[in-house]
Amino acid sequence: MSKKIGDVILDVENISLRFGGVKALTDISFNVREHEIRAIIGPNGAGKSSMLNCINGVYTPQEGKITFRGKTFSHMNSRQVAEMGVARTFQNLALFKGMSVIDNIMTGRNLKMKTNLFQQAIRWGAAEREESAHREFVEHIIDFLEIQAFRKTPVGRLPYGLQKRVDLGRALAMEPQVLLLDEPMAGMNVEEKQDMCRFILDVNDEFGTTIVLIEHDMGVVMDISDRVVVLDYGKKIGDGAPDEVRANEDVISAYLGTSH
Amino acid sequence: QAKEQFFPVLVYRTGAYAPNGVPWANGHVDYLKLVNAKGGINGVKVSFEECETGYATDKGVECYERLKGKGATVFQPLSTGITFALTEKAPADKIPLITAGYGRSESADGNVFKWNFPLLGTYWTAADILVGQLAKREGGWDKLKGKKIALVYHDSPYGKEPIPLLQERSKMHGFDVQLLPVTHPGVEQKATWLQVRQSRPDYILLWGWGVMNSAALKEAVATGYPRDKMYGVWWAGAEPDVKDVGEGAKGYNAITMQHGAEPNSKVAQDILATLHAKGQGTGPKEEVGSVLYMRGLVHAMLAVEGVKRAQERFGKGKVMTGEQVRWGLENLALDQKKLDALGFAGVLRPVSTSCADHMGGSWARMHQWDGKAWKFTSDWLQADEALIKPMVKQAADKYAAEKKLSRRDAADCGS
Amino acid sequence: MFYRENGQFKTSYRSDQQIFPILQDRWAIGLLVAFAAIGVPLLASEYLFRAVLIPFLILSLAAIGLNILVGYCGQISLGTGGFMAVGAYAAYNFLIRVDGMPMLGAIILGGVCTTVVGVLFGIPSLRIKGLYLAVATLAAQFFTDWAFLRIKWFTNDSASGSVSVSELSFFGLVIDSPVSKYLFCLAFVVVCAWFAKNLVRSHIGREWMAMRDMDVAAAVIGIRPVYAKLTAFAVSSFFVGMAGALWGFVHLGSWEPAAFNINRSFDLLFMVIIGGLGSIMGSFFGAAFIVILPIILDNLTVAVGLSTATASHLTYMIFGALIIFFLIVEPHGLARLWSTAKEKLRLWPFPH
Amino acid sequence: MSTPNILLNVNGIEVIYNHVILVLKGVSLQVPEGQVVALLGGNGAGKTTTLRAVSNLLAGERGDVTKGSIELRGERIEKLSTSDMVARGVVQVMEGRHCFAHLTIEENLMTGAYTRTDGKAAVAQTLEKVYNYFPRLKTRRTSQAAYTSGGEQQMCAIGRALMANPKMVLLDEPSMGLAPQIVEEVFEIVKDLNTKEKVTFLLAEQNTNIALRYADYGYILENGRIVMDGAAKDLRENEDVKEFYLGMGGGDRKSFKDVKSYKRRKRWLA
Amino acid sequence: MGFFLETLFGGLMAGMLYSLIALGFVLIYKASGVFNFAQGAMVLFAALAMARFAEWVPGWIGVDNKVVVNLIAFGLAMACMIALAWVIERFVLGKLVNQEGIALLMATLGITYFLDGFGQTVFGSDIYKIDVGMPKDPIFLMESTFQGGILIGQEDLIAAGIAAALVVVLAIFFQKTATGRALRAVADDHQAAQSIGIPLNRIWVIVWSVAGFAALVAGIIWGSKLGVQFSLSQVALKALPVVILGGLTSVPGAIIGGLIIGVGEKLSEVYIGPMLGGGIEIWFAYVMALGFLLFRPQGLFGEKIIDRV
Ligand SMILES: Nc1ncnc2c1ncn2[C@@H]1O[C@H](COP(=O)(O)OP(=O)(O)OP(=O)(O)O)[C@@H](O)[C@H]1O
Ligand SMILES: Nc1ncnc2c1ncn2[C@@H]1O[C@H](COP(=O)(O)OP(=O)(O)OP(=O)(O)O)[C@@H](O)[C@H]1O
Ligand SMILES: [Mg+2]
Ligand SMILES: [Mg+2]
Repeated sequence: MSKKIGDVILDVENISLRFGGVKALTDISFNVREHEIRAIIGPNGAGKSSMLNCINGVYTPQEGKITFRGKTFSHMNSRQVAEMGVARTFQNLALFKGMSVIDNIMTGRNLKMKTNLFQQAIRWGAAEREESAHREFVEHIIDFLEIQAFRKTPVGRLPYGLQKRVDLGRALAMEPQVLLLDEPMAGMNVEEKQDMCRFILDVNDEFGTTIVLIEHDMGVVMDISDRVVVLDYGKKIGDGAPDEVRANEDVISAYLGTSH
Repeated sequence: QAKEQFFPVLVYRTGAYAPNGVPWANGHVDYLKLVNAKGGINGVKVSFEECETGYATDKGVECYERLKGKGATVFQPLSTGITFALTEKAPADKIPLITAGYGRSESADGNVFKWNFPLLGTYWTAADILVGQLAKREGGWDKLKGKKIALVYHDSPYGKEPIPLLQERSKMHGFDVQLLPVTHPGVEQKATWLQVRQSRPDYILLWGWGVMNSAALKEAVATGYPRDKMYGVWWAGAEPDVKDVGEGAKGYNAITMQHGAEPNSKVAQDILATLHAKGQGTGPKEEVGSVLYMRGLVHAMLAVEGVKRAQERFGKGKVMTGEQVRWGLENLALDQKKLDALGFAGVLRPVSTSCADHMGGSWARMHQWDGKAWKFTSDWLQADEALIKPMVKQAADKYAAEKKLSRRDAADCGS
Repeated sequence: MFYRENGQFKTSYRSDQQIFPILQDRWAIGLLVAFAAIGVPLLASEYLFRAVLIPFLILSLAAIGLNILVGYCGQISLGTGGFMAVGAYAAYNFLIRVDGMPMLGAIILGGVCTTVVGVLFGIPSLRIKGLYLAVATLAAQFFTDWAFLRIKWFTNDSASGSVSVSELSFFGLVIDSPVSKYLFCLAFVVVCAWFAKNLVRSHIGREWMAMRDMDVAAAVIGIRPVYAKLTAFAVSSFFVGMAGALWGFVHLGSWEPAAFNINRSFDLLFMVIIGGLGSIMGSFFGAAFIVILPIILDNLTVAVGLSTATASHLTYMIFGALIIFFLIVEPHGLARLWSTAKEKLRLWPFPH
Repeated sequence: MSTPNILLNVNGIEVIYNHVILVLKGVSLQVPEGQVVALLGGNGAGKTTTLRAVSNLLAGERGDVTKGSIELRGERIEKLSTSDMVARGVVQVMEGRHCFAHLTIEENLMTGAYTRTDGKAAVAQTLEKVYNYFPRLKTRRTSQAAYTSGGEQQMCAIGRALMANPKMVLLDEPSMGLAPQIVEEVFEIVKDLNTKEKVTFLLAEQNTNIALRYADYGYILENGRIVMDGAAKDLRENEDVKEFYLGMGGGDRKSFKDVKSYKRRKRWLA
Repeated sequence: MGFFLETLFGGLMAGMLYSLIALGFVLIYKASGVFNFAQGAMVLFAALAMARFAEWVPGWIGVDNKVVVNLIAFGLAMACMIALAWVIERFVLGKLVNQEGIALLMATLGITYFLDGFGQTVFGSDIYKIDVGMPKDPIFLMESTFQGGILIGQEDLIAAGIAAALVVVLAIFFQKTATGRALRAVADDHQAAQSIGIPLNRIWVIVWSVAGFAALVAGIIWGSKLGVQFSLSQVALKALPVVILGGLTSVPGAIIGGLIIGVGEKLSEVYIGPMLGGGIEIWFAYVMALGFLLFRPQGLFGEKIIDRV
């Protein structure tokens, strides 16, 4: 099935981010088109995660601006970004450890839940209906990610790989337009990576969700992404289709090494 | 039930106030043992049980409920906070409360506070006598004009009790009252004493409890405030308050609740002979006769005498109920002869209560710490009834109004 | 009877979202409440009511409130005693100053006032976290201790600063006997516990837990820290405030600020942690543990014939040791211990 | 070649978390001295748990070894503490980095040498060695660990373990979050230490491909049981392993784009 | 002016005394991530041990020389504190490795209860004296400049000196030595520290012993000021705002925090107190700490609280 890649939905222009003396990002620009899978790669400490953090308002870049669906901002708080339909997963798991899988994913629906405190306290009528409706949606995600068996387990007790799935589930629950994934496949074996790729492709296909993906597994990146940005020491050293990037000398020397 | 009159003993032998609570408890218990050793109350044996309150209100309430169930007929809460809470409960349970030398001052009005007995004196009488002493030292009430008296007090209902009276007196005689609260537990009083150094009051009244007293005296030493210008209430005038200040506290004065340290009194000697000699004493021998020990003992005696008086009316040799004990306490008539017979010669003055007067007398003396022991420095003193009576009545009326109570009528008084 | 969930299939999310999804649990709780409402009044003695059951119920309510803040939202508070005092004094003022104010109304309004104060003291939590916040909440404790002693208006100008209430009534029923007091508290607490349970399993509850577990991630999925934290402070204070009012009105009848001193705050924290952070049921366990254990120990040690002093020192030691013991056995509290036991029972007799 | 000494012998261990959750159901494995042994298996198979059991880090997770025995050079070690294990030369690199957040990278590395008694100079030498292995760490040496990137933290964790001059390293998912050439480097380091300094490795790895390339022997763990074991090169040729762990069912590597899930999955939007 | 200066000095001295107790908190927190509410109880316990041993020792060994007796008592009290540290590690902390901060905090409250009961059982619950020859008399400065001069307690001065010395030593220990580094590592992550072979049990015994030493010093100074009695454990409450203001993880912060709190609370009580009816210093100290925290949530010198995704 062919994807209809659309217009630019997210445009990052001249972003620079510093922490004291550390230049995490220097003058980075790139864009993301609707429905595409956009990969960001680069060596450790290149600034990939920082880039995502800038996009969804966790960090405030010193320079540059970000345009999302025609709206330009240099800083927004995380909630505003979330309201605009951007969700993300985290590199170092940021799940709610004490909560069950269901509850974790349900938090992803929070923006969509409207009942007030009093209705919730009484939990009759509206609150109950709302809860059930969202629960149903969440159960679909759980089925989809195949974590049914763990739905009531506190996530802290799950093995790492499953936690990654729950993280994805929580992001999916937001029904995002843009999904930022930070190394979703770290710590998985090939079979599991295949599954994960399947999930990502499915989301992308069927919802048309735009995906920004950070990943170190070149096999995955090359196979599923439409375009790739390469960062190194906070600078952009390559941008283009996977094959172009793979052929780029800078990228080879900085990141891929000779073995690939 | 066996023929025993049960006395609950609410004590605190642990925690912040243990150094003060322990001798009190020992004296109290020793006296009850002494009563038994002498054959009980007209043949009725005395039984008792201690309950540790730790000076905490909720534990006090628990103790009260527990010991009430065991047949208690009179309680002595030994804490202002517990007194307040029990004041609400006692009428329903028909158990009288003795709060000798503490509790709410207005509860001296038996017409409103039917079940409370602040025997021997309240904080208002204490404050009044103390101010009187200052007047005397200055050479008359009129000499107090323009003087400055600081009240260094425990920041709690206990510490605040004397304030209305002091303010009343200051209006009458034109002296200044400076209020210096010290937050519980009072281990750090530098700010207070800086203020003392700044305003240099002529006298300091110390209304502390526990460590606060000795800390205050030490700060007085450190700031050079003359100890002989400091006057403590009777809860700030015992051995634990000065013991480890030692020489530093020399000259410090305090009012007594009639008795002071009375190791030579007959009752103390009795206890030594009857109990301690046989190894049945409660605390260490040396403690017998110390100020707080004597206080515990006197308190026990009051309760026992209440029962004894009740027996006179309801039947000698019988176990009294709470209501009967209440009557006994309300009709106490401890004249000097009776007191002397009990071994309190020179320790106490007569106590006689009535329906209207639940205090039964407000005698007090002054004593002074000479560096090693407390020594009496005055003869018997008394508060000015004319001043205090109306204040008590007014406060009691306010309480009654709040509670929607009416004053007791003559019939009720007679019952 | 076997404790099994085999064969109980949930056919709707609604039924899976019940408070107690397992049938046996529902029965057990139903029976327990029924017993508490009918059986206990027939069996218990006055002492049990006044010294054990009533304080237990009221403190359970306060513990639920605190648990919402600490266990669910992760904001440690050492100022709970102070908030209880606010509830008690506010309710007192409503009762005496507003003509015809019913007791129930005063108690609820006391809770409302506490909510306001709680939110005020909660504002620093937006910036200060963890133990720093915990210590900082002592400001609330000491400030209220001071305010209710110093500001005469709160105590209706009582000379000593202590206040009292009398003639409690509830829709015309006079509440003075131990049984009626107990039933009143029971009803109050059951209703509040039900509200609390509903809240913590709704989306607001999940917001609180999300703040507790990982606040940055929570912000990224669109949870507003300000709203989540302040609602937790508000709801928590509301319950705590009402518990304070009940403590003053029903349990003590007359009180001074010392009735709500810092030890009360610590006790409540104990209850919440021993009972189980993030568990409504645990709040009850914790309250029972902290209220009843010292009483039992006191009685035991005295019964053994130790002197009061030794007995109470021993009580302290055993109490401290037991707290440590339970923390070691199960740092997540009695509630977790209970659910582990249930899990074992479910698997019994085949382990694992 | 004579069979090498068995350094570590895990014998039918069972591990239970929290008194109820049975995770390992009788795992046995041997690690011969001077070899690299890989422990493979999917998420939740129990790899981490096995390593924790060996290094005695279970207690902090409320886990218990309830059956079986673990021997190091013939000595039972279940009762020892983790620091005893380190003293015997066995160090674990924990999954998920676990750097000391407030310490700088260099301080992190230095704490790794806490148990060393061979003097400052030797420690400095090892530090230099670690910096040589991971030049990236040298540039970030003064940053607090919490503020370094995920990969840098991973390097820090590995480097820290090496600072102890271990005889045996338990590596838990060393490749996670590392850029490909660093992964390669890490395994080169493993090989280097293994051949030059005779360090024994037991590594839990998801990246089966690379693990089997560098390991001498492999165990495959599923659901708390060892389901297969064998020399690394044999495993690499095994058809099942190829299909499930190397993603090469039917010969060639399949594109991630094309893998159809063979497990029938319900479409979540249906 | 003279009075202002005197208040200021008074505040500084009081602050140093708080620092002494705050130090115990910081030590333990920095080295094990445990917020030790039992610090107050430890101060009391140490002081009780010191006071009672000083009372008993002459009877045991027949020596009456004050210096000798005090030294022996000090040694014995220190031995008690080390034993206590060992017991705490063995039976409490050792079993709570890797648990959340709040569980550890509660455990220390459990220790508080235990210690309170135990201390009073063994050593009694009366008031006892510690006499290490601290001068009690005030000295007056600048009597020529200000009427009445500026009063300073000699005892306070000595205490302040001791506190300052302790702080310097401990600060160096933490920043400059390998053990200090290991301690900080333990505070960050128990499990990781274990994994690289830091022997938690030994470390904890050491740290709690050092904290016990700090408690003993504090206990002696406060005890000779106040008399040794139960209320001594309450001074910990006065040290808490100091700890958070200075930063839970900073040894020098304990001193600076102490000075700020000390001065702030005395000035407020003396100058603002009378307007509000007095007794404000305790909550004022907390409010002041709160105010500072709003600007620096980790306290003035504390390590930044890290939350990173
Ligand atoms: N602390 C814990 N408490 C309870 N259960 C746990 C705990 N740690 C792990 N488990 C359970 O033990 C099982 C094995 O987990 P383990 O972490 O050993 O897997 P793993 O093979 O390392 O997986 P991964 O590759 O994802 O890291 C999992 O089902 C997990 O849920
Ligand atoms: N909050 C921060 N404070 C200080 N430095 C930071 C902060 N966040 C990131 N950095 C630094 O910025 C650089 C980029 O970090 P980032 O996490 O974006 O790398 P990355 O590309 O995601 O690397 P990896 O692949 O290892 O995850 C790193 O050197 C890191 O140390
Ligand atoms: Mg990253
Ligand atoms: Mg693992």
